[in-house]
Amino acid sequence: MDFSHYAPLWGEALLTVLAVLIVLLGSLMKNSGKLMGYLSAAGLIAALGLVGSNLMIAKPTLFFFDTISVDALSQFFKVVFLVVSLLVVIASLSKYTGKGADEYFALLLFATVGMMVVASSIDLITLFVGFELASLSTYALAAFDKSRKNLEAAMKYFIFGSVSSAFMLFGFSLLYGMAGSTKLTVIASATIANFGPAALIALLFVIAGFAFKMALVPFHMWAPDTYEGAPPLVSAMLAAGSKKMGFAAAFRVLLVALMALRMEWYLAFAILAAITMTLGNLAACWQNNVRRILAYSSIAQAGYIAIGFVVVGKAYGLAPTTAFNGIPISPAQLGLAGALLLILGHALMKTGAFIGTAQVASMVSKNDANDPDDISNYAGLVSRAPVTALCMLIFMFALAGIPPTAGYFGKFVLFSSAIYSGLVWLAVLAILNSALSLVYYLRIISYMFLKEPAGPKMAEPKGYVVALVLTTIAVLYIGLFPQAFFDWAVQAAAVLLPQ
Amino acid sequence: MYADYAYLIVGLPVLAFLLCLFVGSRLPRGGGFLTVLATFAGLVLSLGIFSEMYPDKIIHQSMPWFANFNVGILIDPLALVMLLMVTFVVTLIHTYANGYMNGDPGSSRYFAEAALFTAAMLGLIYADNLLQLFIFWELVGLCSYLLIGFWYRKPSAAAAAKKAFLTTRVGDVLFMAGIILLYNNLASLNIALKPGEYLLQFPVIYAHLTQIPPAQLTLIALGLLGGAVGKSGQFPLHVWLPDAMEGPTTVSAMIHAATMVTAGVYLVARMFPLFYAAPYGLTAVAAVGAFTALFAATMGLTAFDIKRVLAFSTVSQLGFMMAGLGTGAAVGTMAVGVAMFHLIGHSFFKALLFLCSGSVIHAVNTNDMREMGGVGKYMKWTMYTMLIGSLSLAGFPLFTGFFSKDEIIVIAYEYGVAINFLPYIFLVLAAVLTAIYTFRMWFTVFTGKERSDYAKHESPSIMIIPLVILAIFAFGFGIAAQGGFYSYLDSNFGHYDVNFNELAVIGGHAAEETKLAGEPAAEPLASEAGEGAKAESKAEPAEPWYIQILPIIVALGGILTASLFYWDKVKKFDPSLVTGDKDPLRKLLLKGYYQHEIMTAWFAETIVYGSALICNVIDIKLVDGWLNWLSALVMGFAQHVRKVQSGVVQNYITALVLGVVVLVVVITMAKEVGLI
Amino acid sequence: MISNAISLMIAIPLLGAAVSFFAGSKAKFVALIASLIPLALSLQMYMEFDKTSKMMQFVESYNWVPSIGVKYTVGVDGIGFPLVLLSTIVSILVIIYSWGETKKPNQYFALLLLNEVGVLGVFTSLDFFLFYIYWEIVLIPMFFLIGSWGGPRRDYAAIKFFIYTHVASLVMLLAIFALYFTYQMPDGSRTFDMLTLLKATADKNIFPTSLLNIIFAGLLLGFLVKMPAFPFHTWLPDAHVEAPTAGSVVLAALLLKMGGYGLFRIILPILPHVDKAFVTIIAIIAVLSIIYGAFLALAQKDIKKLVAYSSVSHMGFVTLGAVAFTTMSIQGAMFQQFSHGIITCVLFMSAGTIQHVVGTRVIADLGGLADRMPKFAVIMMAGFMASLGLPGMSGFVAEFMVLTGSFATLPTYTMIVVFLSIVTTAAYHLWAMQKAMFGPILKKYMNVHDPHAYELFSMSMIIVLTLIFGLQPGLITGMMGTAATQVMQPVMTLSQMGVI
Amino acid sequence: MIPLELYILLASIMFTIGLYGLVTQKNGVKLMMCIELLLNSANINLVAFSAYQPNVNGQVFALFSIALAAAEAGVGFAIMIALYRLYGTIDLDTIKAMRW
Repeated sequence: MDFSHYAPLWGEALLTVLAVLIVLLGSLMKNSGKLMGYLSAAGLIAALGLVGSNLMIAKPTLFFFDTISVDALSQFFKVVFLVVSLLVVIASLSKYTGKGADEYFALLLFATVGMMVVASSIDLITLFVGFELASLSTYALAAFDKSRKNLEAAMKYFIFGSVSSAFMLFGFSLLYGMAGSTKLTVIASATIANFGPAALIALLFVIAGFAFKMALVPFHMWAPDTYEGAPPLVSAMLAAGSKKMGFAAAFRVLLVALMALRMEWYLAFAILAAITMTLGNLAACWQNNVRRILAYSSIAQAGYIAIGFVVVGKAYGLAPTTAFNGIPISPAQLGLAGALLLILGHALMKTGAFIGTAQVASMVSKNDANDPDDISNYAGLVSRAPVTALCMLIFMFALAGIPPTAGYFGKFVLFSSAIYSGLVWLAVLAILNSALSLVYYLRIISYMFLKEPAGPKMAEPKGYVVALVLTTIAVLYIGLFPQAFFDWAVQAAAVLLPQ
Repeated sequence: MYADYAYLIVGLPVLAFLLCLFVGSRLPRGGGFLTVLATFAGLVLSLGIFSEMYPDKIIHQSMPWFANFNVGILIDPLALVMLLMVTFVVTLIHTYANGYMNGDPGSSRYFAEAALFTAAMLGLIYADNLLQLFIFWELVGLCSYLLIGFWYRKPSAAAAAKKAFLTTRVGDVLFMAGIILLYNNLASLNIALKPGEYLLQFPVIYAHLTQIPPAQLTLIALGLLGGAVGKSGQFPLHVWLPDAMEGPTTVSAMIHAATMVTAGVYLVARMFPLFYAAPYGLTAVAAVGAFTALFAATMGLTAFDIKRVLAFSTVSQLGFMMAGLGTGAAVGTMAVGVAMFHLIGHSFFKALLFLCSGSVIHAVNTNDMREMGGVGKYMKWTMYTMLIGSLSLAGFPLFTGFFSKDEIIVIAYEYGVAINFLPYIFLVLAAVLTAIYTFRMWFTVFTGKERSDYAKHESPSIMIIPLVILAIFAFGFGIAAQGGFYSYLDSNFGHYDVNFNELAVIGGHAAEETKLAGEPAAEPLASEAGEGAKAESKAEPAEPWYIQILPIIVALGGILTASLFYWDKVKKFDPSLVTGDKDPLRKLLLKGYYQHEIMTAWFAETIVYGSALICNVIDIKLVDGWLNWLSALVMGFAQHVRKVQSGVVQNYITALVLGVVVLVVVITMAKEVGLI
Repeated sequence: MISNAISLMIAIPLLGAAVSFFAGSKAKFVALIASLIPLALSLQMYMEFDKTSKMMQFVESYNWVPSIGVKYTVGVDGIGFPLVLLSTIVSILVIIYSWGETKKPNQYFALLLLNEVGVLGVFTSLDFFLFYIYWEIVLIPMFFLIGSWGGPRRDYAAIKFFIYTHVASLVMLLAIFALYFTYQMPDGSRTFDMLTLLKATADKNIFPTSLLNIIFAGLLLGFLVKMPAFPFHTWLPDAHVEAPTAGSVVLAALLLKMGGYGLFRIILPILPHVDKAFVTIIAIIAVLSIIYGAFLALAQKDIKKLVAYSSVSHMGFVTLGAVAFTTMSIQGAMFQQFSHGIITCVLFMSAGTIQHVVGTRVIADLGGLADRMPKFAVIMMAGFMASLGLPGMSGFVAEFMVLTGSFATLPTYTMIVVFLSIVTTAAYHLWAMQKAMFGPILKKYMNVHDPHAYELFSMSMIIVLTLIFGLQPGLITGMMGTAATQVMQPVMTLSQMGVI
Repeated sequence: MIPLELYILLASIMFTIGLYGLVTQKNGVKLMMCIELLLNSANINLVAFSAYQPNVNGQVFALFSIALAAAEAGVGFAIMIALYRLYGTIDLDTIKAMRW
C-alpha cells in the first residue's frame, strides 16, 4: 500500500513514532537520558526538514476525509512549533539527562505533534483532539520536576485549562448543532448568524477556549503562575509554543468558520487586545521574579498579536490599495501577516528569554538561591555569564521592539497594518504600551549590565549556550533580512484571506 | 608701496601675541620688546602710508569672507589719524610697561594680551565694514576683560573684569541689533552690488543712506550709539570704567584712557553720515555726551583713588567728544574734526597722566591719594610731566587741551544758538569741574608733607622717557596741528558718495539748512583741503568775544579754586567742606550716585539672578514635574492592577466566567445601539 | 574616489566595536584606529565633495526589503555632510580624551564606536526605514554609557533618557507610517524613500493639509525632543549630569544634532505646505528654548548642568534659524549645529576634567584653579568665550548669521532673543569662569595640577577647530549655503538627480 | 420523541452547575467532578444534535471527547495525588504561593 501521497504529513508521523519509541526504549534501558535527548533532537530536525521540504506549498492539500489541510499557513505554524521545541530540546540536553528524561522528551514530542495537528486541522474534531493532546502533555510537563512550585503551577494550569477546553467543547457542540457539521468550511457556509444569541454564546465560548491558550486578559490568570512555577524550559515551551497553538486554532476557526460573526469577534478582540496589552505591561512593572516578568510580557505580546484579529475584523473585504513588490495586499492580509510575523518573532524571543532564565536558574541554584529566578540573581550577569547576558540583552531589546530585531519587524508590520486599516487609536495604544514595556525590560537589562556582580563567574552549560546563540542569530537575522519572512507570512495569510 | 603692507599693521602684533603666548616666558622681560617692536613697526607703516596718502588719497582693499560678508581694509583720513595716534601712544605705553611690569611673574601673559589688544584695536580702526569692525570691537572687549583681570588672584580684579565685560556687552547687544537692522534694511533694497562691494561696507552704507526709511535710520543710530555708550563708558553704561582700574596702570593708560574707550567715539564719527541722516540721532549723541561730561566730573571731585579720579575724568572727557559729535546737527561734518581732535589730544595727555600716576603708584605702592603727598620732592620728572598733563587737561591756554576741549565748547555754543543751549551749559560747568579735580589731584599728590612713608626715588628711565615724549605732545600738539587737522578731517567724507544736503533733509536739520547752506563742510564732496579751515574761519565770528575767552576764565578759575582747597601754600578752605559723607549730597557724590548699588546689587543680582532662580523652580516642579507625576500615577496604578492575581485558582475560574459574561453583554449592547 | 565610502565609514566602527569588546585592555588602540579610518574617509570625502551641486553625493542604493519598499539608500549633501564630518572628528577626539578609562575599557570604547555608527547612519540614511533603525540604535550605547559609567543617579537618568526619547521616536514612527501609507508610487506600490515621500508632501491632492498637519506634528515632536527644545528638554540635564564625560560630549555634540538634522532634512521641506500656525509655534518654542535655557543655566550650581542648559539655549538658535526660513538663517542654523557640536565638546570636557581633578563640580566649592592649572585655564577660557559667542570663533558666526537671517522674517522674535539672551549667556559663562578659575586658590586645591596630556590635546584640538571655523567659516558654509537654497526649493528625488 | 430544547436545557443546567461548583468548591476532587460535568454537558449536546442531524459526526465527537476526558482525569488525579503528597491537602484555595 502506497503512503507516498501522505508525504506532507510524514513530519507528524515521524515524531509520533519517535515519541512512542522513546517511551519504549526508556522503559527498557535505564538512564539513557542523553540518548533520548539526541534522538528527539534528530527527530525534530528531520521533521523540520520534512515540513520545510514543502514549505511554499501552492494550494492546500487535504487528508483524512478533509479534516487535515496542509497549506502555507499550517506549514508556517509547524515550523514555528518545531523550531521552538527543537531549541527547547537542545537546551534540555544539559538539564534532563538522568532518570525520567525519556518521559520528558516523549511528552515534549507529543505536545509538538498536538500543536502541529492543530495547525493544520480544518475540522472541529481533529482540532479538539490536537488541542487536548498538546494540553495534556504540557500539563504533565508543567509538573515534571515535582517541586512545590511545579505542582502549584501544574494544578492551576490543569484546572484552568480543562475548564476552558470544556468551554471550547461546549461552544463546538453548539456550532455543530447550528451547522450540522464539524467541518469549518461547512460551518462557514451555514447561516449560523441567524441563530442570534446562541451563535454569540457559541462564539464567545470558543473564543474563551482559545483565549486561554493565547493568554488574553481575563483568560490569562493561569499564565503568570504557571510560567513562573513550571520548569523553566517547559515555560519556554508554553509561552513560545502552545500559546501560538491558540492563535493557530483561533485563526482557522474564526477566519474560516465564523467569518459571518466578524463584527462580533472584531469587537471582542478589540476589547481583549486593548486590555491585554495594557494590563500585561502594567502588571509586569512591579515583579521581581524574572520569569514572572517574562510571563506578563508574553501576555502583553499576546495583546499585540491579537491586533491582527482586530485588523482583519475591521478591514475584511477592503480592496487592497497597496501593491507590495507588485503583489496587491489588502489591509486584512497585512494585519494577518503582521500577526504571523510577530508570532514567529515572539516565539523565538520568548524561547530564548526563558532558556536564558533556565540557564541562570540552573547556574545559581547550585549555590541554592531561595528563588533562582529572583532578579537579584541577574545582577552583573554580564561579568558572570557574558554569553547569556548578551543574548538576553538582544531578546529584551527585541521584545521591547528596538530595531533591528525580529520583534521590531513584527511590530513594525503589525502596527503599520493597524494604521493602514484606520485603527489609529489601537496603533497609538500599542505604541504607548511598547514604550511602557521598556520600564521592566530596561530594569532587567540594568540589573544584568549596570549592577555589581552578585557572585563569581559561572560556567555556562553547553546546551543552553547553543540554544541561546542559535536563537539570537535567528532573531537578528529576521530583523536584518526580513524580506523572505515577510513574503512567507503574506503567502500564509493568503490561505485564509484569499484575494 | 606702504599701502600694500597695511595688513601688517595688524599682522605684526598678532605675531607678537603668539610669540609671547608660547615662548614669551623664556624671553627676557616676558618678550615685551616684541610687542614694542610690533607696535613701532605699525607706527612706521602708518607714517609711511600717511606720507603716501596725504592730502587726498584713501586706501580700500577687500576680499570675500563667508556668506555675503567680506574682510577689508579702509584707510581714510579718519582712520589714519586714529592709526597714527594709537600706534604712537601704544608704543610708548608698551615701552613704559617694559619697566613697569618688570618682575611680574605673568609679564609674558601681559605682553601677549597687550599685543593682542593692539592688533584688535588697529583692526577695529581700519575695518572697511561694520561686521569686521564689530568683531574687532568684541576682541578689544575681550582683551580689556583679560587685562583688567590680569591679577586674577585678586577677587576684586576678577569681579571688575566680569563687570566690564558684561556692561560693555549690554552696549554690544544694541550695537549688534543696529547692525542686524541695518543689514536687513540694505538687503531689502536689492542693491546691485559691483564686484568687491558688500552690503556692510562703509562706502556702500554711506551711498544708500537716503533710501532707508528715516524711522529705521533712527533705530539703527540708537543701536550703534548704544554700542558706543557701552564702549566709551558714557552714562548709563559708564559704571565699568572706574572699576576697570583694578588692572595694571599701563592697562588703564592704554585701554581705559587713550585707545579702547575712544572706539565708541570713533564709531560715531565713522558712522557720522548715518547719525546725521537719522532724525534725533545726533541730538541723542549730544545729550548723552553733555550729561556724561558733567555727571562724571562731579564724581571726579570726591574720589580718593588717584586712578579713579583719572577714570572719571576720562569718562567726562569722552562725554565732551560725544557732545562735540552731537553738535554736528548744527555745524555739520566740522564736528567730526573737532571731536577727533580732542580725542587725539586727550589720548596724549590722559595717557601721560595715567603713566605719571603709575610712576607714583610704583613708588608709593598705593592708589589712595590720602596716603601720598609731597611726592614731588622725590620725583621731579614725574611731577613736572604730570603738571603739563594736568594743565592740558584743565584746558590751560596754549596747551593741547585748551585748543581741543574749548573748540568743542565753542561749537556747542553754535549748537545752542541753532538748537538748544543745554549741552553748552553742561559742558562749561564740566570744564570748571575738570580744572578743579585735576589740580585737586595734582596738589594732593605732589605738594604738602608725606602722609605715609614710601620708597623715595624716581622711577627708572625706561619709564621716564615715554613720559617726557608724551608731555611734549600733550603740550605742543594743539598749537602745531589744529588747522591742518581740521581741514584734513573735513575732507574725510568727501571721498565717498554721500550727499549731506539730502541727509540733512532726512535728518530734519532743515531748520539749519539755511545756516548750513553756506558751509562747505555740509556740501557734498567737500574734499579739497582747507575747505574745513574756511568753514572754521566762517564759523569763528559767530561767537561774541565773551564766549571766546570764557574757557580761559573757566580753566584759570578752576585751578585757582583747587589751589585754595588743596595747595597747602595758599590753602584757605578745608576740603571736607565739599567732600566726606556728612550729608546726603556729599555721600551721594562719594558713593558715585549709588550706581554700583543700583546696577550690580539691585538689577543684576536681584532681578536677573532672581528670575533665573524662579525659572529653575518652574523647570523642576512644572516642566519636569508632570513627567514624574505621570510615572508615579502609572506605577501606582500598576501596583493595584497586579493585586488582581489572587493566586486562588477558583478566583481565576470566576474571572474566566465573568470575562465571557461581560463580553456577551457588551457585544449584545453594542449590537443594540448599532455600534457594530 | 572611494566607492561605498559611506557604508565603509559606518561598517568600520561597527567592526571596531565588536573587536574592541573582546580586546580587553587593548580596546583603546582598536578604537583609535577604528575611528581614525572614518575620519580619514570623511576628509577624503570633503576633498571630493562638490560644494556647489544640489545633488545627493556618494549615493549608494540597494534593495533591502522590496516587498515593503525598503531600500538601503545612503548619501550626503550640504545638510548631512558637515555633520558626518563633525561626527568623525568628535568621535576620535572623545576616544583620545578618555584614553585613561580603566573601568571596563573594552565595553566603554565599543560603545563609543557603536555610537559613532549610529549617528553616522542617521546623518546619511535616505530611507525612512533605515533612518529609524539608526535613530533607535543610537539610544543603546548612550543608555549604557550613562547607566554603567555614570554618577549616583545613573539608573534614573539612563532610563529616563531612553524612555523619553524612545516615546518621541515612536510618535515619529507613526507619522512615518502615515506618510508611507498615504503616498503611492505610480505603479501602486509603496516606498520608504525619504526624498520621494518628502517631495510628495507638496501635492495637496495626496496630502490634504489636515492630514499633513498631523503627520508634521508627529515628526516635529520626534525631532524637538531630540534637540531638545523647551518644554521637552528635561531629560537632558539629568542625562548630562549623570553621564560620564565622554557620554556627555557625545550626547551634546552628536545626539542633539540628530534633532537639528531632522529639522533640515525632513521638517523644512514640509513646512511650506502645513498650517502657518506651526511657524509661530516653532518660533515661540525656539525663542523660549534660547532664553529660558540661558536663564536656567544662570541658576545652576553644578557646572555640568550649567553647560547642559547652555546646550538647550544654543540649540534653540538652530530651531529659530530653521523656522525663519531664509537662506542666511538656515545656513546659519546649520553652521550653529556644527559649531555647537565642537564647542560643547570642550565645555563638557572642561567640566569632566574639573570633576576628576578637583573632585567636585559644584561651582560654589571651586575657586582659583587657574593658579594651579594654567594650561587648562586657558583652554577652558577659550572654550567658554567661544560658547558665549565671541567673534573670531565659530559660535559668533553661526549666531550672527541666524539672527541676521531670521530678522527678515521673524523680526520680533529675533529682537527678543538678541536683547534677552546674549547678555545672559555671557553672564553665566563669565560667572562660572570667575568663580571656578579666578580668585585666590583655595587651600584644599593647593596640590591639584593640569590634567593629562591627552585630555589637554583633545581639548586644544577643538579650540583650534573653533578658531579655524570662526576665522574661515567659508570652509563649510559654502556647502551649507547650497543646501540652504536647496531646502527652500521643492525636494529633488534621487531619480530626478539621476544618481539611481 | 423528546424535543431538542430539553436536551439543550439539560446540558445548560449541567454546565451551570459545573461552573457553580468550580467557583465555590475548595476540594480538588470536587473541582475535577465539576469539570467532568462541563465536558459531559457538552457531550450531551453533541449526541442530541447528532440525533437530529443526517450525519453522526456528533456522536463521533462525543466519543473522542469522552476518551480525552478520561485521559484528562488521569493527568488531573496524578497532579492531585502529587499535590497531596507535598502539601498534605487538596484544598486548592490554600495553594497560592504564587500570586501578584
